[in-house]
Amino acid sequence: MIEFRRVGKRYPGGGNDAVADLEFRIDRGDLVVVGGHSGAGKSTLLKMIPAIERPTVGAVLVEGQNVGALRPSALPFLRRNIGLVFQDQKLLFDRNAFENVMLPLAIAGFPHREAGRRVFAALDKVGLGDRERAMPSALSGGEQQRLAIARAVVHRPALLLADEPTAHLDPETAAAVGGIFLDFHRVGVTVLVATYDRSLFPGARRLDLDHGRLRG
Amino acid sequence: MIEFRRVGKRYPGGGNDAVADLEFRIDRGDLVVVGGHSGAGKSTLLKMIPAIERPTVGAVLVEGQNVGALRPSALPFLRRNIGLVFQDQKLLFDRNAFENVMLPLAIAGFPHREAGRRVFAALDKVGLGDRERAMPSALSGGEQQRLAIARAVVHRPALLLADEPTAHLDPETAAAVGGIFLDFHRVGVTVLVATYDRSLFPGARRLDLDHGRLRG
Amino acid sequence: MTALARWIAGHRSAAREAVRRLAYAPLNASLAILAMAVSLALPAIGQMLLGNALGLAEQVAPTLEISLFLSPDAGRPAAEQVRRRLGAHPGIKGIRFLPREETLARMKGAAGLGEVIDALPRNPFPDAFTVRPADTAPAAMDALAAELRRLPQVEHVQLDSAWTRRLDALLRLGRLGILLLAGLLGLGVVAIAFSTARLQVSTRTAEIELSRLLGATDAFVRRPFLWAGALQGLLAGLAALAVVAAVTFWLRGPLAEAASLYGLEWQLRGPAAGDAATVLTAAAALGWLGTALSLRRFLANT
Amino acid sequence: MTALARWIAGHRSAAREAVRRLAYAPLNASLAILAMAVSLALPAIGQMLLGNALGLAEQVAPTLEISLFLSPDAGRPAAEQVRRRLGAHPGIKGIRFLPREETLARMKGAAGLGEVIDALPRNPFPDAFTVRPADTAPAAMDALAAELRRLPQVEHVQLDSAWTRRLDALLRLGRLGILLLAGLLGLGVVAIAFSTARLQVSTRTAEIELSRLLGATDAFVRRPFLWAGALQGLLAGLAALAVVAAVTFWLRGPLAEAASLYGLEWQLRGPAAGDAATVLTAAAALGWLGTALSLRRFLANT
Ligand SMILES: Nc1ncnc2c1ncn2[C@@H]1O[C@H](COP(=O)(O)OP(=O)(O)OP(=O)(O)O)[C@@H](O)[C@H]1O
Ligand SMILES: Nc1ncnc2c1ncn2[C@@H]1O[C@H](COP(=O)(O)OP(=O)(O)OP(=O)(O)O)[C@@H](O)[C@H]1O
Ligand SMILES: [Mg+2]
Ligand SMILES: [Mg+2]
Repeated sequence: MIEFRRVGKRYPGGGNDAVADLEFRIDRGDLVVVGGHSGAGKSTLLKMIPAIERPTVGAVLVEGQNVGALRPSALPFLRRNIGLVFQDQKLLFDRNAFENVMLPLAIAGFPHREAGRRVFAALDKVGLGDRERAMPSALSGGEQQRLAIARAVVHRPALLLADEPTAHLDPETAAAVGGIFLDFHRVGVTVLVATYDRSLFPGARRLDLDHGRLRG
Repeated sequence: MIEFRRVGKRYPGGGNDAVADLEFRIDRGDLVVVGGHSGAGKSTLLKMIPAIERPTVGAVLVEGQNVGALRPSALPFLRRNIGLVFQDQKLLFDRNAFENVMLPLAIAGFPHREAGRRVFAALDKVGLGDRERAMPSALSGGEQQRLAIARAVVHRPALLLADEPTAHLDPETAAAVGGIFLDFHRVGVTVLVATYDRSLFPGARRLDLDHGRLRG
Repeated sequence: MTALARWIAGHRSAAREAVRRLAYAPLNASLAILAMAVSLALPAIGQMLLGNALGLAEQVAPTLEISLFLSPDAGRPAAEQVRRRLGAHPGIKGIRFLPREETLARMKGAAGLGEVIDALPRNPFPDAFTVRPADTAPAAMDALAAELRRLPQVEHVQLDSAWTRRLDALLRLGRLGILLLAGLLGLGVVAIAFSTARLQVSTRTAEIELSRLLGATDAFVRRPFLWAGALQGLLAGLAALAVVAAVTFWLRGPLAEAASLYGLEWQLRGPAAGDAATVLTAAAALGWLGTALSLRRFLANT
Repeated sequence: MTALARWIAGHRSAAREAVRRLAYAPLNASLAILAMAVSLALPAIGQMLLGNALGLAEQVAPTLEISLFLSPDAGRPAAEQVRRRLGAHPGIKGIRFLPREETLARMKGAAGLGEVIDALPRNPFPDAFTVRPADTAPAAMDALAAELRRLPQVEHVQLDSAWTRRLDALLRLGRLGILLLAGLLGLGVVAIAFSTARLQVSTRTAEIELSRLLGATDAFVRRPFLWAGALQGLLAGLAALAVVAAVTFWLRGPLAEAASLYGLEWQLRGPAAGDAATVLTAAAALGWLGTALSLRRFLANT
């Protein structure tokens, strides 16, 4: 499903390669944990899959498509099939929890009724079932993170990319959230998680980065 | 130095008390770890010390002053002596790393030259000595977090409040950052850290929250 | 869903979202609307005054006349003949005959001349005509006067060409002034519409960026902004019309008074329905356009 | 550091920061400056035209005259006596004597009257004066005319009161128009200055909030905004003056031509140095004020 072919990325103005020589394949339904020290290139790797960043060398293929070469008008259709948890969460602070989770459904043009049901289901799943009218600024750090996760899964994407989704969660809540990802994995969704907490995903395949290169 | 007297806080619009019945004392030079599940009230507790939030009942005393009752014009002088690491970091994305760390010194009216020296020293301490011209958006999640820590310590405050300062750091980097807090503790600075990673601060005093109340 | 139904549903929810945004920051929206309304109101007032001035000019036009004095010896039949020739002339819109007896009586009434006239042995005044030319441009009036001068029995043709030149200069000046005003304020409207849209875009950068990351098309991002821009323009247009109506109401009294001093029965009229519709359409279009320009810059940069 | 040195250092760095901010978003800044400049330019142009109109009125004022006709039997000595009394009158600014011989010669020149005058047994015209009243208000002129009517040997006093009323009505209309324009555009300037400041504040909300959390005083937060606002106002004022200069240059030709048709030698002058200074000061003050109002709202809410 996802293939990296000798992928390298150097940010404009950055002195070193953020990632280099990445070569691997991820099959449909895989569960992969991306590891490595701070600044190793985990976020960069994840961002190249929905073409948020494009490789400077090599090619990233998703379902056989070279996403780094996609026309801008083709990007929306790639991205609508992906669920994204951003490291900095990217919640909209002038929208309440419900509206934040609604956004991917609005973008995909879901009918209103059906969308509402899905939003409630997703909020329930992350333990925010009674907070749908709260603004993000009225949520604790961990609650905000769970809101971001609800938004990533609400449209039931075929591919889930999560960048440190449990950073702000206590061990118990983190385990519960990890369980959500495992559930999606179980029903056939491809899941990539960048995290330091490997214990949450026992048996997952590991991609460990060290200064931008795959280890081992 | 810090005293909570039967402190409770209910946010406007919030159904339950975020914290309740908090009663404790922290002496000058103490090192305290605040723990508890997501939504337990850790951030709320920390925010009441620099009067970012005010208690709805009880009193928070800092150096004998009831900070919840301070006039707005007295707040700046309270806050300038505190180093703050926010859970959401609050970096300025239109300023580079140097300027971000410079901000507390500019606010305190430090002479330009001396301020510059201090900024470089702080950036060095968190391992960003060569990134002073990078914009925050060009930093990885963990690098951003370290930048926020540099900003919190650059003016050498007598009191350090850090809300999950190692959430986005790999275990090694987290240990190094934990070491910074321990260093400050060693030279007499009072340190309060909200974190799930208690192993970083061995021997620290613990305040554990459960649904807004102190445990044990 | 068919493609059309999907398109309509998209616009419906974009319009809802636009209203929500305006209501969310009512002060910002009102300020922008106010600034645009002021800029729209001035040309609208200018247009209204111009329309009224044209109507007034129609009424005042008779003062652009040419006077024909016949020779004092010409009798009534000769005068009748001249009148027929004038009546048949295509360049002449109206004729007024001024018999010599009437002129004499009028001169007697003039201050300080009564005694003089009484002392005269006979009526020294000739029969006269005043004609209204169809074309009141200075050059056309000069040509017509020259032609009339060649008529038999016509001794003197008088044309107040200095006056027509003055009126012409005034009109040119007025047009220049309105041009200037329209130019300046057009600039102002464009600047305000554009920067209002920028403000709205800039307070929603995070939302736009996130939407694109989540797979929104440019059209999806653009739609609510365009609706909001057009809506804001429309409201500004309505406000501008209200200002014009207030100005009409306020100026009507003094202007009618001034006109009556010139012997004119004349009342200021408000803008015509067509003009009002034009203002509203232009306002909405401007709001839309400024927003579209702003968005193009922004979306190209991200 | 002394308190003063600290204060100055604070303002120095705030001013530096303000310039940095304007340079950081040059398009935003230019748009705001442009919109403000347009709104400032119109009243400035109005002021410039009004100043010129007043100068022109001084020149045209002599047409506001009262004519005195002596009795035809009054001799030169009687006329001389009247002239002395007129000269001593405090309500009279100037006198012109019109001897009866001159009037006769002029009347002969008038079209169609040569023959008539030649037929007269004697000069039917009286000696006459035209006087320029100090106060040209219609009521004052009426009173003066009534007083002059009572002088010995004065047979007729003529006062073109219809004309003075017309002029008065026109002047009132002009003032009303300028008032209207100034009111509308004043509103526009305030709206633009305020919303520009809002834009600048709203793009820096995060910075303001963070600064306060880190112990910034309100003054520290406010200073760079106020400097930026005043600076932007100043630049808008300069742009407005440039527009006024361009307009002066552009209108000078046509206006001088129009004036020459009325026999006036007159040239449009640009704004006086004092007026220019006023525009700049007002512009900077408005920019500062709009920003201060905006900040007050914002800082009170957070
Ligand atoms: N501004 C606010 N308005 C309303 N409720 C709030 C607000 N801030 C926090 N809360 C609520 O108060 C409770 C405590 O929040 P707090 O942020 O203190 O938790 P926390 O212990 O820091 O959690 P986390 O580890 O997830 O950051 C939570 O239930 C949260 O939803
Ligand atoms: N937009 C950018 N411009 C320049 N350099 C960048 C940019 N984004 C990331 N980098 C650099 O690329 C390297 C890898 O960054 P990346 O965000 O992929 O790391 P990471 O593994 O996610 O780290 P963390 O765990 O701290 O989030 C870092 O050195 C970072 O400074
Ligand atoms: Mg990262
Ligand atoms: Mg918290």
